Amino acid sequence: MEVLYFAWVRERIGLPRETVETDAATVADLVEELRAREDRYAAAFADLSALRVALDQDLSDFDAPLAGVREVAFFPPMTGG
Amino acid sequence: MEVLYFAWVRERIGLPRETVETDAATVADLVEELRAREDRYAAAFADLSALRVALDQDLSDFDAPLAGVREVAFFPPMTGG
Amino acid sequence: MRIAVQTAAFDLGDEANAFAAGLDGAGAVVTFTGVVRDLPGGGLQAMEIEHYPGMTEKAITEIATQAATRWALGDVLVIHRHGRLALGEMIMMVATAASHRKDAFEAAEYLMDYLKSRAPFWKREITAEGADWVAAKDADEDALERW
Amino acid sequence: MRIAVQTAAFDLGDEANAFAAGLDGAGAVVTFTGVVRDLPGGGLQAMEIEHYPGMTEKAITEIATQAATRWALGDVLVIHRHGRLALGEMIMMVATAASHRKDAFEAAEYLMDYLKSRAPFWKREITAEGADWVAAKDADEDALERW
Repeated sequence: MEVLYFAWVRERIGLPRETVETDAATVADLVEELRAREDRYAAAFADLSALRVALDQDLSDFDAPLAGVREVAFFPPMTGG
Repeated sequence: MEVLYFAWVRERIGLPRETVETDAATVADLVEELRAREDRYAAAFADLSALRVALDQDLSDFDAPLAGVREVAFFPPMTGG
Repeated sequence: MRIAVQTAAFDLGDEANAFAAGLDGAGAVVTFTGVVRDLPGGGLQAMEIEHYPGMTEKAITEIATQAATRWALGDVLVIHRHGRLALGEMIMMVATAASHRKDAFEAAEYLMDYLKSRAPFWKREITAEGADWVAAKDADEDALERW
Repeated sequence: MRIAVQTAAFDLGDEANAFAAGLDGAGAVVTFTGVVRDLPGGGLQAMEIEHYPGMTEKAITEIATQAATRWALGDVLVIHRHGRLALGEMIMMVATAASHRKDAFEAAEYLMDYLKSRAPFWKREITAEGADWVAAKDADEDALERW
């Protein structure tokens, strides 16, 4: 599964994207696995209310299932326009 | 006093403007005087709810006094923009 | 603030660029342009716009000044043509600039609502059958009540 | 409908004219342009905009399609830049065309409200002190509730 990071999430983790091997059933499960890896992940995912998630380039929720998903992206609330 | 007519008011009366000698106290009094002149005036002023009036180039009302006014204009509701 | 009442055509692109180039610190620019469109059933040959010289400029200046009082605007532009216009020609435009998009949008809508019903212009539609004065719409008068 | 996500600058005047020239029967054209403005206290050197290639185009297409479903629109244009922008540069623009001004205005405001909070762009302000990610405003999230 491809995992992408944008804006300060990317900066805190220090990577724009990575391939992750996981059996996580939901986004929240994946976040738990990532948090447990290293402090920089724990820091990036410290406050989920400050984060948004997209599954295969559609905005989604942290309790959404990951079955069939190829690309997960984490980022702060968007500031376009 | 200069009296101006626009759009279909001008067409019905057949004049864009004229100088009127009057002692009318209010716009409504002036309208009564004009109505009494000829059929074309009576036709133009048949329905005051379909007309607007400006005094010295400011929108006003039919019961407004004419004291000190130099220019009165009658026209239908505006359709700009 | 620039207000122009004219028979000549204007170039939307040139006007929009000149307006935006003159801004200092405004983050949001809104333009509205009105175009002569055909009648629902077709057949419009031209639109003729009569106006009240003198009062027109005065009324538009008052409307624009009112908008600049109600919203924090960097600048305001109003161009309105009169005379004979062909199908597809631009009738008028407004532009507003503000720090925030909400102010720029609301001020532009306010300008349009008041220009429709409070600036002394009268439109006439020319078809093969003749010329018809455009009737004011109740909806346009009602639109003023939101402000 | 045209959607462009690009680093290159665009010309507001050229885009507005091209948009208006392509219309058939629309009487009302609204444009919104966002410009890089200084910080309240000054000192902004540049604005950097990061985006999510692929999702950006998809999200904007969905937003524009939604607008075209809700309002009777003749056409829609969205241009949004990313990368590094200097003070005063144009960040993005939308244009809408409709038979009636209310539709054109509402659709443009809808596009802006959704582009602000639902298109994957992130702005960073560069000053002499460093770079700060722009925080999303509650007001921008709240703005979606009117639709």
